[in-house]
Amino acid sequence: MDLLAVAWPYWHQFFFIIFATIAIGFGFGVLLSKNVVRMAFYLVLSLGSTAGLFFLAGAEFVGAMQLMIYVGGTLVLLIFGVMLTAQKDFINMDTHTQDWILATIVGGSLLMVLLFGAFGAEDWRTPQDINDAHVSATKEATPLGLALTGIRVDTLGESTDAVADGKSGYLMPFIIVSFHLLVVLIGAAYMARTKKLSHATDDKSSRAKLMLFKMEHEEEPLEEAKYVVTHKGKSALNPLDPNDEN
Amino acid sequence: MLLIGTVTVSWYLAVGAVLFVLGAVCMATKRNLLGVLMGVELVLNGANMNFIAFGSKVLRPEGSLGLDGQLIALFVIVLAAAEAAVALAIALNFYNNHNTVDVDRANELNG
Amino acid sequence: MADFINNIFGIGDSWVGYLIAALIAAVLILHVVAVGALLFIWMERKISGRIQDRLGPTRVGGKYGWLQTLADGIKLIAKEDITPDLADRFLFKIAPYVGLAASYAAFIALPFADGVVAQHVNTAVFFVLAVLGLEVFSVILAGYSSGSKWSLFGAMREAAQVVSYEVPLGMCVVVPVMICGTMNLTTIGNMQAGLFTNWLVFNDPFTFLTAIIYFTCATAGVNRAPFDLAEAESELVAGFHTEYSGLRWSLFFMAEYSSMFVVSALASILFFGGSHGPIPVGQWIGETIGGTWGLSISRIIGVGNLLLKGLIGVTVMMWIRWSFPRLRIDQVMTMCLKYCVPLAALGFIGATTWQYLDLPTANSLVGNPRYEKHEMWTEGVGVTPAADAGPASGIPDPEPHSEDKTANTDSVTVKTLPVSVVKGGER
Amino acid sequence: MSEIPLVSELRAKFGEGIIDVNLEAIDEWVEVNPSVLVEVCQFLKEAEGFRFDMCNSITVVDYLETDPKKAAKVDWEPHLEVVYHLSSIATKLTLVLKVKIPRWKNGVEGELPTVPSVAGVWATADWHEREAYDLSGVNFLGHPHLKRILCPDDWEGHPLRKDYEMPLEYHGIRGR
Amino acid sequence: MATSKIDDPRVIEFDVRTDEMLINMGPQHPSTHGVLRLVLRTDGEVVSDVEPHLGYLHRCAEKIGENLTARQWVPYTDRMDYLAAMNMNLGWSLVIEKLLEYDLPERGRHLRVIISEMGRIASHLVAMGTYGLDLGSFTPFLYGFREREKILNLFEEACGARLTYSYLTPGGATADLPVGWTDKCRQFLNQFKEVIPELHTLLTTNSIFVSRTAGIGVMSAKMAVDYGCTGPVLRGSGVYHDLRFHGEERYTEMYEGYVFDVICADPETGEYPESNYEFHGDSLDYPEIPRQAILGDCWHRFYVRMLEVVQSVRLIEQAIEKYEATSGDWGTPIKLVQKLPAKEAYMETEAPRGQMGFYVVGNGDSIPWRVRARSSSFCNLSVTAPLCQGILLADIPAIVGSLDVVMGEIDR
Repeated sequence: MDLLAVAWPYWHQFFFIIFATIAIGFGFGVLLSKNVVRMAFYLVLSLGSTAGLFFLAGAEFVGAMQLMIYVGGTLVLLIFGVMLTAQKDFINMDTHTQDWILATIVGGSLLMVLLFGAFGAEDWRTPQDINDAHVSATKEATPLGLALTGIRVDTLGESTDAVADGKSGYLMPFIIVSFHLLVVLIGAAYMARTKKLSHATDDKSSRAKLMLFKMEHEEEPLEEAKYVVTHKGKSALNPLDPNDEN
Repeated sequence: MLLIGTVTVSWYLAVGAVLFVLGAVCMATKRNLLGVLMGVELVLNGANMNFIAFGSKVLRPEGSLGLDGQLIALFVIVLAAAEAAVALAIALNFYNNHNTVDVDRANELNG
Repeated sequence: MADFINNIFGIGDSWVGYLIAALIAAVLILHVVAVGALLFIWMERKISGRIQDRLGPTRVGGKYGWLQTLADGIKLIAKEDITPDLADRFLFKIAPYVGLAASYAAFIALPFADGVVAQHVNTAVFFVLAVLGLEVFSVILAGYSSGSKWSLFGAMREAAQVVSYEVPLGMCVVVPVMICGTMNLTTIGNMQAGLFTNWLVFNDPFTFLTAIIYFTCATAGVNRAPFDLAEAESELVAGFHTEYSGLRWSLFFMAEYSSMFVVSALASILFFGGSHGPIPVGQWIGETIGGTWGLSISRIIGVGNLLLKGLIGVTVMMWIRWSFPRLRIDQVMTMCLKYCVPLAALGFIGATTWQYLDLPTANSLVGNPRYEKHEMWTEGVGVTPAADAGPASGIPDPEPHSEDKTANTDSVTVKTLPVSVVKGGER
Repeated sequence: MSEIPLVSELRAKFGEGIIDVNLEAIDEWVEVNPSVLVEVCQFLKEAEGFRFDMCNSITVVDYLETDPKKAAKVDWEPHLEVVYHLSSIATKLTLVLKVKIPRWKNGVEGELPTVPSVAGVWATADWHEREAYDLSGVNFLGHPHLKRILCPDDWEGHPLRKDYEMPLEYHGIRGR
Repeated sequence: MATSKIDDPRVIEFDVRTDEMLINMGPQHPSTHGVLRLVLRTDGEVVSDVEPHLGYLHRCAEKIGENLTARQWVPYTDRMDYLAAMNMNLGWSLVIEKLLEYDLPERGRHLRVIISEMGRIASHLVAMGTYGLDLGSFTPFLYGFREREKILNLFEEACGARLTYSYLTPGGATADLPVGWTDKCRQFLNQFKEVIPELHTLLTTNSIFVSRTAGIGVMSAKMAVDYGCTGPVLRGSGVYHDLRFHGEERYTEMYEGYVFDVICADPETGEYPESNYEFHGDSLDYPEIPRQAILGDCWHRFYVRMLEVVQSVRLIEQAIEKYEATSGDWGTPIKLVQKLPAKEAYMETEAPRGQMGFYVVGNGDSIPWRVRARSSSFCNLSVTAPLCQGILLADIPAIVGSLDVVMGEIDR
């Protein structure tokens, strides 16, 4: 019972409208909201519904990936938003009016152009009839993984010159991207590294306090800690000298 | 439910376009560094939407990009994550040095 | 099921059937979430009581106090819903629903048995993990919007913890995916049919290690003790839900308990045979009876199996919670980055090599083929279970290992090739 | 009583500082002049063979008979006694120091009498002195942060004084 | 020894410069043992400064003591350390007896040993349980309370009260132990000995517990003495000092002829005294000291308490025999209006939480001129501020709990 395959138009329209509305609406939320944390929250919802659109379009793997990675990324954004804007004056940073006007003009015109392009092409407007095989063929995750390792299973059936057309997998970009990620990892860790000296000498730093505190109190144990007393504790002013007894 | 006819690639492109523009405007207007980052994320999403739409066999079985669309979208997502990481690191340093995340104050070269 | 309903109504290929089917599925899952939460909270009380020489609830609803949670739920609904003045009202009010929605959505792709699943997602494993990851948002939003410093602490801890534990969790999940060559949970579960020796946890020592690490990381992911730093009641007063009360407060716990069940069920599907019991009783019954009835009966048994395994997982989590102190935040991080991640990587590499070298698994040691052919009994049945409906499922028809991939690239269809390429094992 | 080593040492070291030595009391005590109190305590803490390294408690006793009939009978003038109970972990000895001070600084009602603070000698004296200041109204000079510890910061008076009057109301709470 | 911990897990450095914030921990906080209020200055998770605020439970018991006779004030001592009320009674009784120069008959001394050591066990059980609670494990709490309930039952049989006993009074006790009480006490001890290893398994040797407490809040012996810490807190730092051995004559003679150890690690070797104590044939050997533990950290304080429980069991068993062997009077309580001589007396006893001192000044009247209670928790708590610098937020319950303070005793 593949909801996408059968009863196709109803469900597709239904979910498409829902997801598109959420995505665009919360996109506007991101744009208009001033509070960083709220912005991040709206962004998450917008991205999530975008992932829903991906699911609709049959790209399940990409949708799930979008959820996982973008959500993780925006999660970090959220945390930083909270962390860096602990002071209240940063949470609300309003924009100058002229910026608004300029951006609206430019953005509106850009939107016009893009929409015109989107609906311009005849081929894109006209719907095509699709069948079950088409739907589930794209929903296979394994060809993606194979393509990343350089094997294009979806073109195997076709004439072999399809392979000659350069559609022979994405092994090289995959490796490049992975190296890129590694570099980014190291670079980010380096940029956000600890400024040891400046902090250790900073009086407010707890490290400094701890060192200082330990320096004060790192002690040899009391030398007479196990001083064996033969007399019970008694007043030092007791006429008979305590030293007589031991 | 029947506002629009059968959903075609164009509608996906339209959503992508709107997201893209929203992100662009967000980048332009926000003064908060993190807000700018979020704008970038939106823009990348809008672009991704196009790839997915073109690559989707569900929407147009004939003449679709096939797997390539999804693959490129994957690369975009991964690179976006990387970009976010670097940008956050920059934001962090910027904050450490300037004690603010207002990009309008980022007018010096000595980070 | 939709066809079934349509047949009943005699409306051929109408969308009404799908609407009803979707609604039924949604309601069923909602029951798993809500009733499950009731059951788990009651279980938690009884288990903790027994661990601590107490009885736990005994009065409400008969001898075992099994209605105690319901009574508390009514009490919570009756309680006042307080919003602190300093709170960011919108986020504060919406946060609990985010968490509940996330853990509820995770059930969509979770197959309870072969074909008993709300929506087939071929990348179900990935989907479930991603959606569960959304749950952390509710905690962070709640902690931030409460306007209380303790809540903020809880949110920050939760964020750090979950973000870092996603890494080993993902690595552990990749291992069964790699062995089975698919991300479809139904398929992964079905590949472990037959004797319990066919379960992936017994596949090789590395999968065993991976299963343990998965469970640890899952416990941390749903922040249960000893990783419940977000609501460390002895340090942060109640962590992220300090300021919550009444129904919203209880929603957090519904989310927590249902996500506990999700990760446990995921563990049982990935490592512990999914809906297949240690002994394939359901299969035998299905084969003997045959037909649709056999299929449905075996499915029911399968659902029972999965629920039982999930319950066992949840029980283990409770057992751990009530016998250990809580870790410190830096120790949690150390455990994740210094132990879980390397061990998960080791398990992944080891399992890969094991598959590559075609070393014996527990199943082959007891004399069965390396992977039993498990869906034969559903073939010939009129209704094909959705698990292998069309090419969507990653399970190809069985073929001897001797035919290598290059030989029959032309003949082999798209669906079978990748699996045998990835697995390279005899099927 | 010169055969007691500690007393002889003390007398040798601070001649006039040691005002009185009472050996008949249950806990024999030494009365010290406030001016040399800190030096005496420092010496006692390091004195070889004694090493009073722990200050058990600091108590202020208010000697004031409010009842005039009894006041006629008592043999002492109204005054405060600050009692230091010292003991030694090392030698297991104990010692009682006493400092006698007037109830009010140069007789002015409300001006707290002053005693040098020994918080520098024993860290534990810090809180004990805060408590003594809070409850008995003795101003310990040189104390790092002398403020009320048990009573609220805006509390009036010092409860353990004999002439202390419970306030009629405190922030709307009825007192008497 | 604190030097070896300079690079310990507690030292965390920041990569983001965040602002410090002031947080109010208490007076209504799950893990501040009553109404203690700590004002924390934290930098993220790291606490850079702690300031305790007291007085939320202040009842001015000393002022009340200036208006009551010596025996009338006994119930007020109950309310000080309400978890070890018997030991509070004992301290007050002893100081009054010292003032009156009254000597207790032998039977009464053994009775007092039994009662006070039972109180010590009960108090340490609560300390153990609440410490587990502070570290997030709930089960030991109930295990400890289960045993404590049995002790309270015995106390109830002896004096009729379960929490505030007023049983030991100046001059002896309000009544002799009821018939058959000692047998029940023996029964309790026998089954309690089997529980002790359980408690060790639950907490002392639990690896998470060790990692939470070992090396945390290290207090050197000198610092402990300087801040006037007493009792298990002092001995946990390796200071060999226990008033039951080294106290005044009047107190130590209570324990004459008793065989028991002062639980205190040798500062040089870090070794604890051998468990030369046998029950059920085999000797009850103490659990291993974990590698991470440093002398004077939270784990050692906890460990000392756990071992002292065993010593108390030893003492009680001996005391029961002596008590049954000796016949005669257990001491006659002083009259309700007993005139106190115009002298002053100060006396310290080894209460479960440290040295509880009482100071009483008489003026020939039946009402003491001045009463002073030197609280052990008061001094133990004063070390919180220096100990809690530069630690993680989660360590504060660990440290405060290891000091095991009772606010009723601090605020008085």
